[in-house]
Amino acid sequence: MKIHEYQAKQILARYGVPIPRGEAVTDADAAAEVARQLGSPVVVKAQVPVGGRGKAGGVKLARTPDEARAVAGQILGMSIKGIVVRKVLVEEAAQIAAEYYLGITVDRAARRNVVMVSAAGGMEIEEVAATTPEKIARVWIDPGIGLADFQIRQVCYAAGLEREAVASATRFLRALYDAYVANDAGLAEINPLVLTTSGSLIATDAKIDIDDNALYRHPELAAYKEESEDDPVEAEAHRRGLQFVRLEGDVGIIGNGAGLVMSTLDEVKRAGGAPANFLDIGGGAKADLVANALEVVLSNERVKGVLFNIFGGITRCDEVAKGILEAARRLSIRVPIVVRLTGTNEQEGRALLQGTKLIPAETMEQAAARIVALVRGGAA
Amino acid sequence: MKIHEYQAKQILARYGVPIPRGEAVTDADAAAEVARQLGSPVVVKAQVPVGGRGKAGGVKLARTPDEARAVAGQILGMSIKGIVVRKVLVEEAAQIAAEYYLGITVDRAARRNVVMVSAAGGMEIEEVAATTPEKIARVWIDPGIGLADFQIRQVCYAAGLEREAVASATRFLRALYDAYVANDAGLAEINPLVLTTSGSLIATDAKIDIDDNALYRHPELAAYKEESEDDPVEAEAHRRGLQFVRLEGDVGIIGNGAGLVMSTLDEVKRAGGAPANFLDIGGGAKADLVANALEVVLSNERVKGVLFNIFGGITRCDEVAKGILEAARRLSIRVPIVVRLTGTNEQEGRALLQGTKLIPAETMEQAAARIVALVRGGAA
Amino acid sequence: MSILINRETRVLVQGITGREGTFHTQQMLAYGTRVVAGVTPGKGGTTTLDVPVFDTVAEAVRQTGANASVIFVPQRFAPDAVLEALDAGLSLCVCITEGIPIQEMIRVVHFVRQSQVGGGGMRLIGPNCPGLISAGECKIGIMPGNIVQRGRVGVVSRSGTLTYEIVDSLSRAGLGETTCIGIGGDPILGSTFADILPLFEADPETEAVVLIGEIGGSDEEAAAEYIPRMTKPVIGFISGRTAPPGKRMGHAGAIVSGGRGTAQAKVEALTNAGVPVADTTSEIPGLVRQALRS
Amino acid sequence: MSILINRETRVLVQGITGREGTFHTQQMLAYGTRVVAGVTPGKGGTTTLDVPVFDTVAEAVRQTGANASVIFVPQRFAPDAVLEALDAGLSLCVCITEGIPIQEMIRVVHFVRQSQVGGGGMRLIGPNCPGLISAGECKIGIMPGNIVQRGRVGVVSRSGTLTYEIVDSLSRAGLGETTCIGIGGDPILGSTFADILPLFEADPETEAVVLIGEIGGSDEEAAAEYIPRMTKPVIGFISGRTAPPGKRMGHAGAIVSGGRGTAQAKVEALTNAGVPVADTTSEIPGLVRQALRS
Repeated sequence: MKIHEYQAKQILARYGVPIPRGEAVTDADAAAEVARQLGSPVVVKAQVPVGGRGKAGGVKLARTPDEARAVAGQILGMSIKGIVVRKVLVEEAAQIAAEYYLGITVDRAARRNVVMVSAAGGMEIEEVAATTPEKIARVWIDPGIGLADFQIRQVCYAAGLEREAVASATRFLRALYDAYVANDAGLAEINPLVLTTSGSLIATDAKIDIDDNALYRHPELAAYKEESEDDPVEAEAHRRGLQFVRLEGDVGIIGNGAGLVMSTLDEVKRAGGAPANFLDIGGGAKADLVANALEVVLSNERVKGVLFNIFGGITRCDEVAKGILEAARRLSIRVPIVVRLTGTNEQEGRALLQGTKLIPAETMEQAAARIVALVRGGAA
Repeated sequence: MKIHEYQAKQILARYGVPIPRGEAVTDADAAAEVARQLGSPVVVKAQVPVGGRGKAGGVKLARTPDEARAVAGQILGMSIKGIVVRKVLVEEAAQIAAEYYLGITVDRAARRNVVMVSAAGGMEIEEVAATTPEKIARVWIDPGIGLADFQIRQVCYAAGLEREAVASATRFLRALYDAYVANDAGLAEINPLVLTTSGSLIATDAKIDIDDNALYRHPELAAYKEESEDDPVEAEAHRRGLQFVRLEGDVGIIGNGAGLVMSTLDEVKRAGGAPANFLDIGGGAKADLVANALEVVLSNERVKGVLFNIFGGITRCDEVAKGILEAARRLSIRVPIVVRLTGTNEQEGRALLQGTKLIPAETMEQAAARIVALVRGGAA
Repeated sequence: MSILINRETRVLVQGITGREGTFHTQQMLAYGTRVVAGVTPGKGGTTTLDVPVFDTVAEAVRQTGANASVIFVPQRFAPDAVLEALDAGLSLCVCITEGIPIQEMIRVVHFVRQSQVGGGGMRLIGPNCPGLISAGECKIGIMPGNIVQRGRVGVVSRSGTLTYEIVDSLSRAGLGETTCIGIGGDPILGSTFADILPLFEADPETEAVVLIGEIGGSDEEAAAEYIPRMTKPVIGFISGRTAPPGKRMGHAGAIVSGGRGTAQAKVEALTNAGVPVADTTSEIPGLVRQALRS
Repeated sequence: MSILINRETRVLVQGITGREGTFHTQQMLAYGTRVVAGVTPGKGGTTTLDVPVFDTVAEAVRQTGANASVIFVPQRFAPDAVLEALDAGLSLCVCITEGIPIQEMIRVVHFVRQSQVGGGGMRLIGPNCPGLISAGECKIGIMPGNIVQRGRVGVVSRSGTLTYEIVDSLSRAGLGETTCIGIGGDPILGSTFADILPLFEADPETEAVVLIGEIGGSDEEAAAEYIPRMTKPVIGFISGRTAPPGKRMGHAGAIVSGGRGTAQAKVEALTNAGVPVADTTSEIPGLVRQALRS
């Protein structure tokens, strides 16, 4: 789960990370009021859980409350990578002497959490990683020991931070790690960590991703989750227990198992089609869930055809067939649906679909070719 | 550091361990008032950080507030193993169906914490350990993993607790472990853990020892420490940074290094004497500390003679000599003092003592023989 | 022959009395698997499908000599279940449970792999995996047994149903399998491709290996470093070739992955290691046959 | 010969700029120890007693090839200092610091010993110990160097000054020492008697070993199990024979110790293992001489 910058900062502040004074607001007047209260130049920042908002014009400096009102007015309502900005964070602007990078995430290959520090923080950190990786110091955390103090010192010295900044950077990193662990984050990042002209350190941007699988033990983060769902269709799918990702094409795809669905996407693309979504109904789905899945896919108006690809293991093909028929009863379906059922109870499943408008297919390849032809042809 | 039962219960309650309702009081009327508020039969228990108080008459049942006043009056002021009872805990009496034992401590040989559970709890648990050790189930805690849930189940099932008690016993044990770890305990024990006739579990006695070396990171426990020091001489010695244990004899003993002091005790005993204390001035002691040490030892009126045994390494013999002379100036010393100085700066040290009433000795054995003869003889 | 499990494997089911646990125990028994014990705390002393149930894994092992376990307990109890299997001295644990927090698995996998230092210890398959089948001998997990035919090919996969699809096609093509393993779809796994390939390399009956990867992580790239040392042919497939790069992972993710993890990078790594990579699943049996001929 | 340290040992001082660290670095240098580096975070780039100081142990090792460290940092930083030494790949770490919480040492010693699984790793001496001296070659820690004379006896002890007392008497008796080690007085130690005795057994120059124990714990009892397998004589001494049983430790302590830990139990265990146990320190040189004659 991605959360907004201001939410990440709320979490970090609880663990003792110094953040700029400020507030997130939803309208321009409130932005001006925050700027007035702060009594200093402010930065107004679009709250969207995607990168590149700076380049998209979503981050602006304002010297006065009036300027703050004006830039907040520009940013609120703008669309960044397809996401409409509904909130801006208005906060005190920092006097920057140096920008550092602090990050903690999972290194899958090492099977450990990795801590990264660089003296070359700021927007170009990925560029730094690609061209001069030695400028990013790393330490890997032993899962039994946890992050040891000496490792924090090691990585801060190795990153070449200004010597006078090391002591407070180590406190920052400890707080960041505590926040990372306590909130089951998969990523916690401060970029930039600003060394101000007065010699103190402050987190002017922050990013935390929470492990969805761990949300059950963080009920206090549920409110963040709500706000992080920007796509109403995705939100609805997740509520119904479906793995769903919206894509750009027009062929709706439903299958059981992530790998199988991804392969189905690949086949549709090979056949010249463009998938409209990824939807995995998981293992052992009952008719009801299948019907829900079809309903979600069809709620996307771009969809011109749907492909079901089911390999029955725990999932029974007859349950899937029943689900499709149930959905067909509930909705008026005006697009072609190709159904490939194989595995557990495939005979029963196919029998149920006989005599309906649903189009059977034998293999994944045939099914993909068929739905693409139908969508291209424009008719079932 | 040993703390009182009621203090241990305060700690445990913070970690979710159910304890009987009650309060610690310092006079009989207050005891009656607590009993009245509880409105049920109560147990009145002497708060002394030593075992065997039950047999000593320090634990009594009272059915009414008047009875509570009466027994509290008997218990307050009584002496248990040399410690005067200043507080009693008055708490609701439990209806006992079964008594269990839960304990966590350090197993030095295994270099791990060990969790112990027995269905044969109560006062005779050490008897059980000696005669039927298989009745005490144990699991050792991997320092990297911590106490795993399965281990709690394992030890509870292995101990043969009533099946219906296992689920809540596991919660008890988790809470006990959390309290143990979070407070740097060396021992945390619930004995008995009472299964009441109504089927619930409650900790009717509790014991926690805190690692003195870890007190620096538990400032909230400082108040407990004050109350745990029953011997004013020991308390004074500890305040002055001296390792001190009061013993029963009349030969005061001061040395540097625990092993050397223990050996000096052994030698005095072999020579027919009886040590009055163990006092280790540690490494590198300055004159001031040495003077303090002598002062503390002499504050014990039983002391009829003092033996200094110093092997100079970091500790310099001349510093020790200066300290003894300083103390001699401050106090009027009326008992013989035998001084054995060897190692770093021994010449300088011995020179300083020449011409004083202090009695030099060459070896530890000679020093021990000399002081014992002097104390026995009754004169220097 | 086969790898990891065979006719002699004595299987214990952790969470045997749950809905999933009972259903799949039935399926495993029907396949001929020797399910010798179940564990559900508080249900010790009962039986499920005539299998004796114990309160703890340690007790079950003591009483039945179980040496492998399969875990069907819910998300929040699964990490502890793996540690319990480890503590009880089992040599194999298959964790079917999905949705375990990644930080839990980092810890658990660390301790499991620590047990393997210097040989011995426990091997963990999963979590979030379908389990494994040694054709005609033993099935642990949830793979449908009917698609597996005794044969010459070892299959190792990060997917579930996609594996069934491919195994089915191998069986229909008359190639058949030795052992089919789903190592799981999570970011942190007990066993990786690089852990399983040497077992197939050492198995006399396995003549070729099909490796089914997908986007994300770098397990396929790590496997590609080992494959050139193998004497047996490996045929690859990577799903997710057309998946969009996904929403942004933050800088840290990009720094750590350093360009690995895309389908393209994986196909390239495998191709450089001499592995024929199929474009579609239907090509796989043909590529296997071809590799076996040469 | 000697054990653990010799002329070649390259010593790093953790906490070199502190009062104790600087004082004992001077003493070690005076003894001829090759102190090649010091570490104090924030003081990297400076020197102390002409020894270069680094911010981290890893950097110090990289620059100077140090292979052993001695720790003089305060109580609350010492556990981390040991882990830093471990991480930097040192083969020996001597922790002088006293007063470390026992729960910290349980963790630290666990990880240190884990590094030794399968050979290699780091050996920890201490904490709360005086360190060690290989006579005439190298001194690490705070033992007074002047009492040690090159000779035939290995000394291993849980005490500090009591060790000096005994070493001094061995030197005066003309027996002399190979290596003298104080393993420390804390309940949880990096190395125990049973860890050190095999090193003396393997050292060609050591002809006898003096083991100086004290009440508490069961390290002496554990040593007594190993000693019968040694070819060299061991002479024992136990201090605290007349110590009172101490204030009550609670039931748990009594259950765990199970009667071990008293001076009587230790003397008995050693005696049963064929070890002559001295009644007073002054008897020790005689017993050693006797053992060497027979």
